[in-house]
Amino acid sequence: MGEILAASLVNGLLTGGIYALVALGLTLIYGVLHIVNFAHGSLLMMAMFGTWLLAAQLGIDPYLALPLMTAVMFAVGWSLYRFVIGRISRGDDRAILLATLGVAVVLDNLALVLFTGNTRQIETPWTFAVLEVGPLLISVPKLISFGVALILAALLWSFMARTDMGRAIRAVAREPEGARLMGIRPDRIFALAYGIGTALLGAAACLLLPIFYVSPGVGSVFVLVAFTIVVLGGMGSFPGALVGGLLIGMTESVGGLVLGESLGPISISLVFIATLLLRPTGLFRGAR
Amino acid sequence: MKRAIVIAGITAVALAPFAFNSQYLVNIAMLTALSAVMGQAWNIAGGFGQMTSFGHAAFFGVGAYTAAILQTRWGLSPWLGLPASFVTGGLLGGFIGILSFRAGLRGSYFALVTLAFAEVLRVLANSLDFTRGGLGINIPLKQGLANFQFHNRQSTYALVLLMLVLTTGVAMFIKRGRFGARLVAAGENEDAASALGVDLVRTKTIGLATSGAFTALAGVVYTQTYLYIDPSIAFGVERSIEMLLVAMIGGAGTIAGPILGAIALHAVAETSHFFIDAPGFAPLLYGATLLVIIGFLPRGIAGLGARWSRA
Amino acid sequence: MLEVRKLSKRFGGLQAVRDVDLDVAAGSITALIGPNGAGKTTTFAIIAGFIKPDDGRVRLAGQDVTGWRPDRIAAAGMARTFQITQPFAALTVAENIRVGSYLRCRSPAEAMRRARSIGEELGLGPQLDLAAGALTVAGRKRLEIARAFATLPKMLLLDEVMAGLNPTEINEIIGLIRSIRDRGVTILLIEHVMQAVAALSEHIFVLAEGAVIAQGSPQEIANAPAVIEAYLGKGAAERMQRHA
Amino acid sequence: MLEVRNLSAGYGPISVLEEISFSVGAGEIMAVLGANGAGKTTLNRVLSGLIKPRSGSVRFDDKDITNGAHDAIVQAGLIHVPEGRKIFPNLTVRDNLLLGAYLRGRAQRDATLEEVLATFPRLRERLGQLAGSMSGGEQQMLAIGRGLMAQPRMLILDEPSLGLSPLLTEELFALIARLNASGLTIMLVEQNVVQTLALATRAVVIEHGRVVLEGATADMEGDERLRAAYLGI
Repeated sequence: MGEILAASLVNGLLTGGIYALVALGLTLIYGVLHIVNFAHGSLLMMAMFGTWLLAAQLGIDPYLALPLMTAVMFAVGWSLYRFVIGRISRGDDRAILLATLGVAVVLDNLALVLFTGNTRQIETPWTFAVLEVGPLLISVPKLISFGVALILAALLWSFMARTDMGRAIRAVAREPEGARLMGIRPDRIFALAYGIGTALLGAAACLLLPIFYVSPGVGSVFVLVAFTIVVLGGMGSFPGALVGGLLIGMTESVGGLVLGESLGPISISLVFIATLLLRPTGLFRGAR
Repeated sequence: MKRAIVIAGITAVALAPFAFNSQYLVNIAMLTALSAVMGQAWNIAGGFGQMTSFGHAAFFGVGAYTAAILQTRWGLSPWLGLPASFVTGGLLGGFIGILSFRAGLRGSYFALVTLAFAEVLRVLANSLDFTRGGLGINIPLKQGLANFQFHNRQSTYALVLLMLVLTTGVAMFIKRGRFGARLVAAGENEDAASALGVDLVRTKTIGLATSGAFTALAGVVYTQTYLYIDPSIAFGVERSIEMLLVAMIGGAGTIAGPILGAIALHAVAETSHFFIDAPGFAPLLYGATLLVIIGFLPRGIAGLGARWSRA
Repeated sequence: MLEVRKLSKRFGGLQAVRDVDLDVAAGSITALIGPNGAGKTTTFAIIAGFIKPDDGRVRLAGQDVTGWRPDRIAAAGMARTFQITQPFAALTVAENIRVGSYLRCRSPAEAMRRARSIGEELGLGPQLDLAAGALTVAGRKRLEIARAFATLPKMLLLDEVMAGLNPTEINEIIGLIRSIRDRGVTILLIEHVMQAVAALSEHIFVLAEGAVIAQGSPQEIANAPAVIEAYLGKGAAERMQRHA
Repeated sequence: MLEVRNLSAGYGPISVLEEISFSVGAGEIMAVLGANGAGKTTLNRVLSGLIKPRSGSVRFDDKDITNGAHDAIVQAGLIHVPEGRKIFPNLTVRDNLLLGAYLRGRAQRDATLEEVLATFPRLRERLGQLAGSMSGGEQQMLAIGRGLMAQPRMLILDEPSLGLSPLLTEELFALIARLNASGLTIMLVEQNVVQTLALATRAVVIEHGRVVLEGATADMEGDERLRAAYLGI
């Protein structure tokens, strides 16, 4: 039992790395724009289909496609905010919420029209590769995705901490008027932040594809998980998203082990509801 | 005079399906009316009280399962399912409302928590023996009025129409009364409302419970019509989104909105087949319509109507 | 009517309100003034139940209402307006006022009758059936007062109801506040428009940096050195004296 | 250096400024006085391009900036240090200062930072600290320092003494005098009338969105109209 639990924890931790990446994008968008981005899962799904097309049609390995998909998804996110979400919502909270929901509905069903509801997978040479560490069998692609996710999180962190753009994003998040007085244009920063949040999904898609299937509904698998992480870690908190991602990865894995496959997913939703009701500021109150 | 014409028009549209020969068309009319019932129920919470729920499927599903379990497990008359579901839907609304509003959740946070509650119920329904898990529940075919199963769609349509009239009447009554005014005030501006003596938690919770109760009724009709219910049909996100779309596109907070929204949505669905006949195309258009409405017609189709009638 | 004792509130490092004592006599018009950031609005928010105090008590007509929810305080007979007007935009002007009337009246028709009559009385007659969002600033200020007045309060807290109005409008509002007082409602107001404060109030409390620094009649306040210093800066009173 | 002609502005149905005219000459300290709600902050927001005026014109350095975008105005060197400071509480002091030079490029940034830190030695001690955790006086220093990082040709200081103790206020006013002596044009918006009059060369007094008094500060002290504009009694 101890070994199974350990295996389950490790497995959950590794999956948690990708969750953290998805949640980092969501928390960035929330922290800066103060909007709950319901389109997040759908954008991830879109990126996964993009990666799948590259792999299945052109034979490009998902890991090699990572830089390309990240760039493409940045462009997608930036334009989406600039031309759709920002434009039609005019800063009204409920309108933004519904606009991101509308985008999600459009994207999910566009995928359904283009690709039908079938699930698709690709097989890379390392899909089933495992590494033996003591008594544990560790999936190589999960290990890779965990490592790359941490590297990307570190890159994002230093971008936010060290560059003028990163500083401007953090500044606009808390004090948009003060930022304007420095000559910063918040509307551009908003599109930039939405673009970066979406770009992370491009990377996450490439890391996910070797180990996960893709279908038009796959976004909803991740979206509630990502929201849970973001709420648990504290909306807008970077370390919160990272630690929350790992915690939720393990919670899900152990939940599945203890509660069984069909009841397991309830653990995520319960953590989510409990956090919202009992500690809506999350574990890392005020951290940023 | 103008009023008389409007009433005559509405009556004609509502009664037309009884003259249809095609069961296909009657079925569309029935589904449209059912969407309108759900939209109207969503509207009581999401429109009047601005509680933008993303998880109203929770109420629909609880209604559907209450009715299904009552008759398959305990052999009770499906007609009893209506009041029973009304109660369970209302209780669930009260439960979610008290928890959420005491914790001060609103806006996106409220949307998220409702979504999560629906998901919890879906997972539970999917894994408990009580609900027969992922297999879902089959209602034995036994047609007859006493059994709430009709062999022609006209009868179902008549029932749903009655339900729509009832829900709309209740919505109208609420909107015109003291409770509705305070619900609208709480939705518009919590501080101002509470300064005028509105108990926010109580008002919003009752609003959500009422909304949940009427949504649950739609779940019963669904079960009795299709004689089958499973966790994703009952609690899936698509169901929640459908109600929200109907109300938002038609015009949240107005009485005519959800009805107009349901008609618009089903008109789009039926005509879209002629262009691209693929699953997903109609909902794709719904999503696009929602974006257009938010961007250009924030008060929905009903808002457009109000503009015309003033012109 | 209103008795505030030792009221205190901290926000992080900032002592927003410190040991504030206020007494408002029944049937009076009392003003709370002070420079920007003095803690006036926070004091109001605590009295009306929107912020819980760290310390201190609030009594309304002898009843301890400290820490009550705003709606309970409204029901107990104290209504407030907001500095930034908050109309319910989806409702008409009359419907806005009716939300206030509903506190003491269950029947929609009767509540509407009362709301319209209060609206007429407070000079909103021609606008009663307009959308509340369409009102001018002066109209919105009147609506704020009308809505609060419709709850039939014993005591009314008015937060800067004259800000942004022109002198003619200010004079009208002064008359309106007096007429409300003459109907037996005790009034406490925060105001920056000093002419209005001097003209209206019988008693003035001056708040600076969260504490009451002076109180008295308008005449006493105008000549109190502490007040002149609070408004015009250190050494001002002395220099004024010298020039006079 | 700054020419304001017949400027009117407001929010929605509210009219705040009505036909305001005044000018600020190069190298002077111009005080803008007036009670709360007189329209001072709105004036600053129009000047720095945060809101658009209804009518009238603003010229800075003989260029029309009436409807200029806020970033273009910063680029031109008219820097507004706002009321309430509006520093970035979640950023370090250093990052706050660096953002002051957002439009100035990196070339001279380090040199400017050195100058600013020489002016505010206390900020140097706190470079790595989060700005939100500093005291009110230090935050005010930071707000001004951040404004200086933009290499201003003219600085608008909006209520810099708000919430400061008398001692800190005196320190602040001494600093403003030094900045002015080094050649910076300053428009000082203040409630602290007496000290402001002692510091500034000229002043305008605004009441209900209109200019009621303009002239040399020496003539204003003890003027009943000034007292009336503040106390109204």
